[in-house]
Amino acid sequence: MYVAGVDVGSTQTKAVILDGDKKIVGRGLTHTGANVIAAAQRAFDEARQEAGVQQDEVTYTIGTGYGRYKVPFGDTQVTEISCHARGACYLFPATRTVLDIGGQDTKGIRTNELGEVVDFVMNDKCAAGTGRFLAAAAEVMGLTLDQLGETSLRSQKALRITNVCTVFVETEIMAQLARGRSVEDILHGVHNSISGRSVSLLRRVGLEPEITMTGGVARNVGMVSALEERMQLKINVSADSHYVGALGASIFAWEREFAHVAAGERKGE
Amino acid sequence: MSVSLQQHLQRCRKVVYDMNFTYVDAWRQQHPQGKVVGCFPVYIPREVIHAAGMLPVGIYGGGLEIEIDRADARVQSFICSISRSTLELGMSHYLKNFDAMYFTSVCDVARNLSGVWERNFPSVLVEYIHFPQNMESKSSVPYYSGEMRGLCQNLERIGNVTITDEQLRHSIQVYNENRALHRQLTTFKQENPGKLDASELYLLQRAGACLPVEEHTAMLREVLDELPRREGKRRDRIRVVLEGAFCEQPPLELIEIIEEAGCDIVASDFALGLMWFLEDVPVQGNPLENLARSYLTQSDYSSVRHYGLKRRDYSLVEKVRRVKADGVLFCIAKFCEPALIDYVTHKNTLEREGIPLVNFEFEEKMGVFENIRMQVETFAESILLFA
Amino acid sequence: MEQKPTLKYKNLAMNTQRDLLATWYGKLATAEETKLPIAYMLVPGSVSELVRLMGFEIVFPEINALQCGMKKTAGKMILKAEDLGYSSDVCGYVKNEVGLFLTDRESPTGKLPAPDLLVCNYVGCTTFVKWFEALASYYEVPLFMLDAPYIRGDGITLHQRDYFVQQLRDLADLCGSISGAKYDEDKLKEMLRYSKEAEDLWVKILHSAKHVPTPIDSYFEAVFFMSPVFLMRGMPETVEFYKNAWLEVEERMQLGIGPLPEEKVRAVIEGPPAWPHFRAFWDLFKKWGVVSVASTYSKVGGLFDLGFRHDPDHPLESIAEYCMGCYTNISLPKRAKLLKQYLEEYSADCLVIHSVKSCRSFSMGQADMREYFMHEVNVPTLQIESDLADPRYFQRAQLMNRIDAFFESLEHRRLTAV
Amino acid sequence: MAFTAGIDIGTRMTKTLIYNTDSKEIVAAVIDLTGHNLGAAAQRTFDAALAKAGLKAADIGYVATTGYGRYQVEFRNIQITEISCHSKGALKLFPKTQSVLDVGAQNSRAMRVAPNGRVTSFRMNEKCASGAGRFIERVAGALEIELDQFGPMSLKAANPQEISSVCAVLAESEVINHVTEGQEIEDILMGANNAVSDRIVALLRQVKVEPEVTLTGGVAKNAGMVKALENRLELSLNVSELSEYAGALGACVFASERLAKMGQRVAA
Repeated sequence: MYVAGVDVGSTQTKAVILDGDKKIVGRGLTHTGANVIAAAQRAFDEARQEAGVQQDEVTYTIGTGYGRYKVPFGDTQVTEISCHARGACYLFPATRTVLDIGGQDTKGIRTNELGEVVDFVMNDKCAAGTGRFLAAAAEVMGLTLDQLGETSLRSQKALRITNVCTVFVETEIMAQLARGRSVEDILHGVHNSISGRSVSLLRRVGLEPEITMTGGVARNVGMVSALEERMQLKINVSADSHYVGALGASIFAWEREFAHVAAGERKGE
Repeated sequence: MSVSLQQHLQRCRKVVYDMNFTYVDAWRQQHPQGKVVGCFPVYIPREVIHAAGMLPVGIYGGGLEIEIDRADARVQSFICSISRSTLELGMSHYLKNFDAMYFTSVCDVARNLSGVWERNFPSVLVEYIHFPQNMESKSSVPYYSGEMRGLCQNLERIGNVTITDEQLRHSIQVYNENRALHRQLTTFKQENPGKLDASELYLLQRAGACLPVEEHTAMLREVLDELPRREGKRRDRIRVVLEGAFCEQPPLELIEIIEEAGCDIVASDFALGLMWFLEDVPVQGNPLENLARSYLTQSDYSSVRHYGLKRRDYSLVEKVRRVKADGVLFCIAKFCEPALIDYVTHKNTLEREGIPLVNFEFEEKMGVFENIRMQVETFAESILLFA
Repeated sequence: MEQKPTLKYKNLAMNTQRDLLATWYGKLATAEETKLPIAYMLVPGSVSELVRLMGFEIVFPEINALQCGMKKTAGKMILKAEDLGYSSDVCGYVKNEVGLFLTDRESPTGKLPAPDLLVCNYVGCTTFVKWFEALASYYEVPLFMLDAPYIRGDGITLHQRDYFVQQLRDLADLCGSISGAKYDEDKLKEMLRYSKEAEDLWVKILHSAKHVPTPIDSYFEAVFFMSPVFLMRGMPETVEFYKNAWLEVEERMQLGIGPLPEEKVRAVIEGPPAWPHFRAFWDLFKKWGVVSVASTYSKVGGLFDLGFRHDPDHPLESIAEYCMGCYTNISLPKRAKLLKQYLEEYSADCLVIHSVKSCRSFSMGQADMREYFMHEVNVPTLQIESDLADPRYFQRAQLMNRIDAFFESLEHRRLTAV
Repeated sequence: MAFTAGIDIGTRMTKTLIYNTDSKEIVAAVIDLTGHNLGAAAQRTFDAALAKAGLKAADIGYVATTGYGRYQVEFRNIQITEISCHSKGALKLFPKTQSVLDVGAQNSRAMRVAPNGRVTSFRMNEKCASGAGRFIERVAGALEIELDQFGPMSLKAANPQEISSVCAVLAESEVINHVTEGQEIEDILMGANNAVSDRIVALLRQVKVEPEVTLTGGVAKNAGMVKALENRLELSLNVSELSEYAGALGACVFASERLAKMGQRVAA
């Protein structure tokens, strides 16, 4: 028997399949695009293929993310805040603080030893400091998201980026480019700006180590470095960081399906 | 030998943007028993602090000089920058040498910031001055002098001093002199826009928020002495009144850009509280009542106090006519509700009077000015190119 | 199937309040014909007894905004005001009223009369002052500035009270000069007796929420209970209303029923509601079985539950103390203390802070409050954002995400704690 | 024969026009991507326009630059803001113009103009830039629609979805939420057009709309947007094939006026 978690995010949809031993056996990742239901199915199918599992062998599925109610084969839904906390604690059991820089929301989460959410905060109304900020920067500089981190690390000196608005930061970057500033230094500034806002968010939940970063932006080495520098703390990053939301959802699914096991395990801990 | 104008300007630039407040430390060394009082804009009756032998220091946020690290968590994104960066100054210990913080009834943000301050900095004396908004009641003078008496008592307590009426009268005298020089400098700019850039005038005046008043007065005297001999620049520019920057302060670069873009700023409300009174405060008689009465009857019009008998949109029109301005620039701090609400009343009246205007918003932390430059240039072009 | 008990007084308060308001709006709609003098006034720090005594009927622009919000016309009014030049960052209540001015005051509650007098106060916020100054420039009628010193620390000092009382006398004179009415202190005392009686009953209703389950929702449902004591004090009808309202509350309490089928979470809520999406906003909480047992918004018209009553023996002095003691006129540390008291007295599980962009008098400092309650008082605290008037700032998906996550984790921790 | 040039260096595209001041006709028009080097873009399009017109740089009597990169052109005689130039250009295209709407990638602007081209009042979006064409590009990106299909597809909407946020980024989230709710793509596209036109019309109302209204800038090519704007304003908009060049055209006209003035001065 298998369980699955599907995280339908604003830009990407991720799926994770766990086996009865709570081991990850399959992962799927796809662009969300215009058809959310299809995207959920696509990510799920990709994960099933990796796991070599038929659809009917997956007995419980939980949807998370903004499109959590649109997972047609999902049994229930959990918010991504709970899922990121649970997933992060699965990957790094000593996690007490989780940072997820998502497309439209940045989340700071404090968890306890059970992987439960004790406190969380998200960016306020204004989308300043979210992953979209990075995307805007990448776009105006003609880079792909994957190139951002490495490029910024080549900078010697960060330029100060003063604009917090994702829309107007494009104008600021253009002005800086027009003044002949290097792409590297501008990007370094962009990363500093987001890390500043993220750390401020984390302070609100307490910033207790260990800190685990989840979501796609965790793969951005420039971002991780800017954050570590500001916090003066090491950050946990996993190769599966991208999948943490889906992973958390799959763990909730696993607990529903194998509740008695979970209860026993919790007592044992 | 007196210090040259250039040196004065350099010094002003240094103190105005010194967020480590080294000048405060220097004053403290000379006055080991002295206390330092932070004054959040717009206006504070500094005479009271001065009479206690203390140093009032204007706190106008952190501008471009500091990074926001902790205060973001306490101040939502739809609230003005100056409140956020001022809180950051506190939370990141830039204000460790301040014994008291004064806030006033200028707006809801300032009012509540006083409460945030109380909770976060319990060892600091936090004052909130509720200025009378009823400008006509016969109870307003007794009320406000009563409030100031309370301020005196608290200062006496933390400084272990007594504030006599004589000291208060002396302080009123000292500040009268200072404000008179502020007015002279402003008039000089109006009459000789090419001899003094708005950014220079700004630095000279705003340094008054930092330096001991006697020192600032001496400096303004020297400057006023030297200015007439300065070489003037002839420039084809329009004359504007700038309105809306009385609390949060724009980056100096923005003031420069406005002039570069074709406008001589011949009147502004930058750091308005430092000048505040239109005439001298009477020295003879009950000093607190004199200060109170002056507040009610002869303070400059401002979005942060109720206007009383004369609406401030009419005062603005008068000012435009008096300084022979071609138009008005509304340069309003983002999220500053008092200025944003007044803007429309002003605009309606200016349009009725046929006075051109343009408006844009600024933030203390802004690094790109392309959009503002374009708007100011367009405004200047619409008057100059079609003259 | 379980038999539902029949309620004798079901919706009595809501319906009677609606009737009371309808009568009032009817009076307003004909005010111009009947030459009834009209004063515009604000809810916190309302001196309605005095101004009604002096021959005026009252329009409350905040209530106009609330009504336009709930009836979905505020968005349009706000855009009208923005066309005139008001920034998107200016308070939605202000813009709604300017919009009404620009559209000849056709409101969902009927035609509203223009003012003959604007009675501004500084109890709620500075924005009140700016708002009424703007109205004065549009209507060109006298503006009376009733200034209330902000109360910190130990409370109201004598010179503050004297300042206020003198202004009340000046106001009475001004009113009289417009309406021709005479200041009759005996009549005022009689009105204040009604005020006090209504306040007593209102507080009894508020305190009923200490019961488990609470018979009323003190935030979402309070809107059906609070208008008379905020808008129509000093009248026998208002006392009558609260007697009826109490019957409904008492009945619910006796039958052990509350606003929701099941009370799962008891919350104290700080900040005004999102009027333009009131039902949708409430639904986000209902889904999790959340009831509000106490709220600050239901106190903006007076902190009567803390013991204050209008005092017929000291009419002007007690009006002064009422005004200066309103929730929005007390310092943040005092507000936090009050919330803490509510959390304890009403056995609440959590604090919800609804931060509205329009109202900085409420929202500035709320993030610091969250810090205090979360980390010093150790109460689970949720902070969310939208607006009280501007429909554009209500992002359902974002709100739902935060609300779901908060109550989901609260519920989960409860389960694992057992 | 006298020629002038108008160069409009925008954040996205750079446009150069060469103008014959005697015949009052455009003799060459070139548009190209701006890229990072603003000065180079101006030079490139200027050279290309000269080549098209069969002229040499020396034949151009006066060069006026406008747009974001107006200061970055060494060989300019004057720089004038795009607000002034779009107004002037719109008047040249439609002489009865009283109001101008210029919707660019980053910024939208609304102007009221006097018959001589003087801008008497103007507003631009300063925050939450959902009034800008960039938002449309983003929505197109999120929904995987080619930009030139945006207009035609949106016109097929039966039930346009509401997008209420004032912030472009949050509005984009709303678009995604509509997608997740399974709404029709056409309806979402029209919703986006409506949202943007709401903001633009708000700018225009602030300067007080007076017909005729001329639309300039790249967004004029989006037929759905034009329709949405017309519905809101309850009037038909002036749209020209040269709408995109209005800034450069205005610069040419200003340049011609300055050149004439210089001639007068010399003659005197």
